[in-house]
Amino acid sequence: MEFFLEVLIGGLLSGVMYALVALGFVLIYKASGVFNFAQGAMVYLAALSVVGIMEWGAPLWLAVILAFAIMTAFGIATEKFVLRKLVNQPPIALFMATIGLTFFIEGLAPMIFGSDPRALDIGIVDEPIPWILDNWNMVISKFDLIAAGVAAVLVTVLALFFQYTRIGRALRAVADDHQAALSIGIPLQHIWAIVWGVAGFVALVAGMMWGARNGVQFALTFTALKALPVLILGGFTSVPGAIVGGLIIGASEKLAEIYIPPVMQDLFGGNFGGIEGWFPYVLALLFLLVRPEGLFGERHIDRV
Amino acid sequence: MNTQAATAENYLSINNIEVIYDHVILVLKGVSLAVPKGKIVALLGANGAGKSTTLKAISNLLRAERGDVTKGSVEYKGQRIDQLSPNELVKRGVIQVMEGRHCFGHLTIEENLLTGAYTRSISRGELKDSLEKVYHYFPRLKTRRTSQAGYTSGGEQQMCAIGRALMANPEMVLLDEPSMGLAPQIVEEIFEIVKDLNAREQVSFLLAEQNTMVALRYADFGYILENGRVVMEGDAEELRTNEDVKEFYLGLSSAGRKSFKDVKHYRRRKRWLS
Amino acid sequence: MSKQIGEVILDLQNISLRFGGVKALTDISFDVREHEIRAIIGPNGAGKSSMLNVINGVYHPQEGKVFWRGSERRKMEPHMAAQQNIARTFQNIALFKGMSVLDNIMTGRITKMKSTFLEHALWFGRARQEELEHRKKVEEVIDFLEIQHIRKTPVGRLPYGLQKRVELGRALAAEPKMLLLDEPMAGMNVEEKQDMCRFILDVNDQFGTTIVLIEHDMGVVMDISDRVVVLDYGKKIGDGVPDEVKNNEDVIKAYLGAGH
Amino acid sequence: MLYREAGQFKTSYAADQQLFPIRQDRIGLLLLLALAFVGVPMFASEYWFSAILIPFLIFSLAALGLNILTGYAGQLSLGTAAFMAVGAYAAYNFQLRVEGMPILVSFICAGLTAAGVGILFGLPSLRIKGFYLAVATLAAQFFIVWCLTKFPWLSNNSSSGVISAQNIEILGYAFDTPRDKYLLVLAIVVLLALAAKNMVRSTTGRAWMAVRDMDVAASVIGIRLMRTKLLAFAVSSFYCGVAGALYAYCYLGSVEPDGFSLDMSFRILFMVIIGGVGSILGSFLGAAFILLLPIFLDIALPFFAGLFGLPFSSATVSHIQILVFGALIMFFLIVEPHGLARLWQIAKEKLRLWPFPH
Amino acid sequence: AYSAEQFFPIPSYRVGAYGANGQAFYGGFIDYLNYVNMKDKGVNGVTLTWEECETEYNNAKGVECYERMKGKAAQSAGPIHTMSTGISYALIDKSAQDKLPLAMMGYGRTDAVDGSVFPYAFPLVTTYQMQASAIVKFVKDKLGGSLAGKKIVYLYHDSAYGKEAIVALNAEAGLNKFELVQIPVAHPGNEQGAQWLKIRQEKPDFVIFWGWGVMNQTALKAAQKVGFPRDKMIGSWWTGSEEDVIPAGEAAKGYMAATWNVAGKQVPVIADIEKVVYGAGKGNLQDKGKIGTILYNRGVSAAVLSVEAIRKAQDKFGKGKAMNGTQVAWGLENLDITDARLKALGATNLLPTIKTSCSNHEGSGKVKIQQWDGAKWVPVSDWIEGNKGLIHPLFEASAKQYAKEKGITPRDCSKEK
Ligand SMILES: Nc1ncnc2c1ncn2[C@@H]1O[C@H](COP(=O)(O)OP(=O)(O)OP(=O)(O)O)[C@@H](O)[C@H]1O
Ligand SMILES: Nc1ncnc2c1ncn2[C@@H]1O[C@H](COP(=O)(O)OP(=O)(O)OP(=O)(O)O)[C@@H](O)[C@H]1O
Ligand SMILES: [Mg+2]
Ligand SMILES: [Mg+2]
Repeated sequence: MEFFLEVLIGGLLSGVMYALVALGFVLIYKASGVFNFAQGAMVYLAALSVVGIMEWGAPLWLAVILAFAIMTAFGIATEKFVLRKLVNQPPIALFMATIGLTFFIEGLAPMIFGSDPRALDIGIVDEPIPWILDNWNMVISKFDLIAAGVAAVLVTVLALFFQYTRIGRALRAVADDHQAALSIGIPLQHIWAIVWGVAGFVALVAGMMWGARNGVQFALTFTALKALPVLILGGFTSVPGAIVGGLIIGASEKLAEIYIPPVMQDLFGGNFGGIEGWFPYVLALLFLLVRPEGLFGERHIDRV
Repeated sequence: MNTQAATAENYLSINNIEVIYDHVILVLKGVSLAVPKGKIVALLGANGAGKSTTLKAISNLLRAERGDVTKGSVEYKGQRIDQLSPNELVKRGVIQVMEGRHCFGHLTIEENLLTGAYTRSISRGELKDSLEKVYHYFPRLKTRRTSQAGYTSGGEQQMCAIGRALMANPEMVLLDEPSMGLAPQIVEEIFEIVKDLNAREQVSFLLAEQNTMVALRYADFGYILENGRVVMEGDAEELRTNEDVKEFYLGLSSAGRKSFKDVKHYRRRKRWLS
Repeated sequence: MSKQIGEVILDLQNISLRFGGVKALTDISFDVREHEIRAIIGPNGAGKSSMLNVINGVYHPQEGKVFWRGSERRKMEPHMAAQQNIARTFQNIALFKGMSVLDNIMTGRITKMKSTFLEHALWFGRARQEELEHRKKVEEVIDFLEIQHIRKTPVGRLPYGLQKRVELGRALAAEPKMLLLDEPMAGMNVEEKQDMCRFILDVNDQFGTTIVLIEHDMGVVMDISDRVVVLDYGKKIGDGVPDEVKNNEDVIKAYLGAGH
Repeated sequence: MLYREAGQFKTSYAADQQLFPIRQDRIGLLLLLALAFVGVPMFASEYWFSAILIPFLIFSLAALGLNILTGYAGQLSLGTAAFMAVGAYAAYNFQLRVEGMPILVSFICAGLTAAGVGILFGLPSLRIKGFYLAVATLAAQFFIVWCLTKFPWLSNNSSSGVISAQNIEILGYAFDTPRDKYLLVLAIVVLLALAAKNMVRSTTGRAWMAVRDMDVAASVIGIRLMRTKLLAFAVSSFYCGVAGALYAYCYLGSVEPDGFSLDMSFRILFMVIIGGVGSILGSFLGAAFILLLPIFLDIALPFFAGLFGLPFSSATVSHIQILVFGALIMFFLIVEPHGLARLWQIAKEKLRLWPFPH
Repeated sequence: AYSAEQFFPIPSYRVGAYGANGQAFYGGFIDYLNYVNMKDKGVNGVTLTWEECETEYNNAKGVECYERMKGKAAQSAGPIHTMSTGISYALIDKSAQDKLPLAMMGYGRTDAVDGSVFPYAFPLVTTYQMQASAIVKFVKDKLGGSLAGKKIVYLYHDSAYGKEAIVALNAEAGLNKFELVQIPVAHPGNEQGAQWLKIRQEKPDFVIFWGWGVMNQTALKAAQKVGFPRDKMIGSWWTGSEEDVIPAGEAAKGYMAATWNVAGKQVPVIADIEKVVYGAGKGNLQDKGKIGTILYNRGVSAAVLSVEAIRKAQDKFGKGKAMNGTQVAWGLENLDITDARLKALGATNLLPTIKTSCSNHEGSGKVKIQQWDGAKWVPVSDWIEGNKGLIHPLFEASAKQYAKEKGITPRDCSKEK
């Protein structure tokens, strides 16, 4: 039982880390109806900028600010040179463009900042909190708790932003119909630039947390793979969905990794571990069969 | 045939524009027209004549459909506007209601209307007033205010699209087939609204309309477009009494309105098309 | 007029349809006779399109019964309507945007084709023969609607009015027994409406197709329909021959307005 | 007026429904086929066969498969490589376990196996749409690859899950040189491409496209969504399965489950999108583009760097290569979001008018 | 003027998830070739030349690179190092057909140790299985000479690579009577929460760890998170480079890993390369800091063996001539690198001694265990050889099965000389 709880809590806390990445996807999907494949690469770029700039001698706070500037500039450039020219095109074309962007970043970022894996020290150690360990015999690290706090703040702010601001509403309009949004004077250009900027910021946060946790390196781009099932489970368009989805995926994947392989081993023989690669996807898939738009996603409207 | 040129101050004028879609499909072959301040101008013509294209060329929405204005210019209040973004245009008071409704399906009717006011920086109170004004014009929308637009009926969506444009407090509205799919009563109402805004707030209108009868009744001036060219233009009154217009666009023959049941299956060539 | 209005083929009894709190249809009954042109009119949002959706199985009413040729129809899927020879056009054009006019109309005949995908892959025997046969039929429809010149054009590029016509073509290609038309003339000028009326009347006349028509142009409705049903806020407020309906007080108040 | 159709009148529907109604296209294609079957084998070097032509054909086939599903039936899938893996492993097992099964039959069975798996993973598409479905197909991608590594029986108990393709022999003739393999692959790909073209221009294809463009309307006119979508999944997976078998047998020779990675699925998706969604020709153009561009950059960049005496290290060159690749993808999308096939079509339309502007 | 040239096709990778590893390895490899050219004017006057081709660690690209360079390699070819199991698998048949030597140092198809079936493939120095066996031997020493009743967790990348060692570990478990708990980690391995909680619950005496790329750092961090002591973890040689531990920061301190080449610039040849090659501004690395790292030195060690094979071949087939693939393969098959030879090369302790033969393409099977002290790798053992008697028969059986599947008639090694 104790072990079960420990796994559950550990899972929930890793789920928070997934949610951090998923948030970036949600932002851009909401603003343009496009699945931004480059989000993982942006996480990489952001984290790499921080360590890269620190290597040039800047202190952490300055590096973070500069990295934020880089991400913003990057967002604006993306809008100006790519997205603007693809307004009103089929979503798959935009999707593809974000893949192109992914390659672009994957080539550019290490060229500037070097491709060696590096450590990122943000001053929070990832060790069990002794008090909890002693009293409850459970490993929970301060780092994870802080990550959860950060995620909670981000989610709240973004959710409020979408629900209650003019821009939030405009974003949802843009996602529905680019051309109509243009026609009533929504400045698509600015909005996209802003959203990509914000997505860059979210990527920066995610990049720093993940970077501090696993080191800053190319593999940060793979964090996207962890975020996708979270995204479908929560619903592409929902900010709170990202966090709820993250928690569900995180917890169930960890529990599954512990409890399913032994069962399968009894059935088939052999070692069936390592199911974390597909389990979240299958879970999300099963879930979708019940709710095709995810937990909090917007229903697909087809009316004739 | 250039009869209008020197009337009132030309608010909006299009000079000899040519539009090509997809780099190869030539749609407008030199269209010129003008909308004087505070007037209602109707743009008539058969399917595919290029009405919608003309309107989109003005509001700069063509690029999103991979169309390009390759020749000519568009001026508004004496300034060229062909390079302005739609957002700039709306800020200057030029707004288009697109053909085919284009409501934001996932937003509620009210949210749709609110997005219409995006370009205006106004207080909550003013926003509310604008909203009320639209609801006043379209009471039906008020009853459906919390429904997602995607689930409302065709006519409700049409009202929503028009109402949304009105929320921007425009000076110049480009209306593309406003009457499409609306009940006759509402059609009349919409044109009354147009008249009303025109009279009270000096809003100018350029409307592409298939319902020629109504359009010419409310408009001050009309252009007839065929195959990407202006083939006829004149005061609404004048057009309404023109024999050709009567026959081809109003469905009236010398013997008055013919029943739809009795029209014969033949077509006379329009003289001006050869 | 040579046509003979026949038996009731479609009978709707006490249909009610709700979407959450929205009552789209409330306790509506009416019937359609064979070979007639039956118009449905009513203000916007009255529930006309929903009615058509009930008829061909896109919506499932919470209450009420539908009788098709005398027997009660249980819950049905949209594709079954097509098999029962009910074809339809849509208010918001629902053409297949990426396909040419010809292909769009060919899809209308899909229920009539029997060959399998393997035969298609080999382009052999029945597949090939069918393709030619149906192409001939489709060309007849194309000729009928006078859209020969745009045969190979992708429908997305067509102006609105022509798209409407193509959609009619797609429905006609199915050689339906019953044709449901949802505002087929919206966005057309008088001349085009005349053409459209001509097509509808011809179909009705030549093939005896029963037609259910939603239209806001009263001129058209009053001129060509045999019977008209009027809906308002999901309720039926009138039903009868055009002249009767035209003079019905409720109808005038709710829909026609004083102008008519 | 180089590309002129004027004067080519069709007097029968049969003539109008030919594969390539326009004479220039027909002649062009025949020339191309002649070149591929006769010209290339005479002149191409081994490098061209085994590093360019064979993978080009195989990836074209896979892209074609995906294009049927995504481009024609509108179901976005990110699991293509997994279906290829199914094909590869199925072919291997049929050869291994069924004594004397002709290799071509194994390939077909491999395709059928993949089709079965495809149908299974296609089932959710009845309810799930768009990007949701795309992400759901990732489940197939990861799950299948995992299964292949976890059930040793599938790889004949090889400790690492790697399988080595058996030798290819058809009617006593051993296909062991790159040229032989090229011809074999070419023949299969041409046949399957032809079949695909036939399918998409007939009822099957129209039903797919109808479902893609608007499924509610499609069902109202009598198309059974379930059957149509599942058929698309099956046919698409069949193509991918055969491609996978060819990948193992005619290209790499030995494959491991992890080789059929998500990366590969994406690469095939790029081919489809860059080439042209919903275009048979596009699948080939896309495959050529995505496959050849990096090779070209790999050769060209160091060359140019050398030309201008730029002091690029090998790492920098590699990075620039990826960067340029990404930039070019975006560039082509901006120029033509509907892909190379559309670009080609527009070029043809221009040629038709040429030298007059309109 | 004409002079003989020995060509090296180098399918390398410097971008992507493993790009950092590739940069160090191939940097070292090319630096050594350059060094030989600059210092000795090549091998007996034969200049070493090479061409690189980016594979991105991708099998298909690797094949393309191979095919592209193979034309040039037909005349003369140094051993091909792909540093990728996947690519080497894809090339194994092709290279045999083209008669080009394929080196797989510490990766690739391990049953190629049996040269009778794989005449052109060389899993040089040591293999995963021998390494696993050696690690078990080391752990056994650490735990006081007996493993009976102990528990060892094998935490591995769930791929062909990670699974290779399982047979060997199972065999060892049977022999030494310890309990082996296998815990796979799904690719890419950036999430190991569940695995480490499980390890915490299992309370093993040691964790043997087979990771690659990001999985390594993550494991170290996750171990820290659950409080598992790092000095009870031993990694394989692909989990024991600077690239693997530096990103984990403090968490990596005390962690041990196997290697067949030591790190550091104290190895004479490494120091000399820095002086000669980088002194002349001809170094391959952008970042000189990598000189002397594990992977850099590994690249040098690979180059040393390659050059030695060519030298050996020249001894037999003609000094001062470029060697073709078959000749180099013969050289690789007849390597005899003694301590003295290592010393002469300045490579003392860079590599273990190696003696290959037709039936043994591995030639050594020895590893050293090193420990990360927070700043550098420190060797903590001598060369340890795996249990050859236990492991090599496994290779032979596997190779036999392969030969059967492929219809290969094995060479008779007893007739080779
Ligand atoms: N996106 C497009 N791509 C290619 N051709 C187009 C496109 N949009 C419109 N066209 C073509 O341009 C011509 C004019 O179309 P437009 O929509 O302007 O006509 P319209 O007068 O508004 O017709 P309707 O009354 O039917 O709306 C038509 O022939 C149409 O085929
Ligand atoms: N799927 C749905 N979900 C929710 N509400 C719906 C749905 N379909 C229709 N409605 C509502 O039911 C009512 C009737 O809609 P319907 O489309 O039938 O109207 P209509 O008579 O066709 O109007 P119009 O003439 O404007 O097309 C409308 O208020 C509409 O908002
Ligand atoms: Mg129009
Ligand atoms: Mg309706």
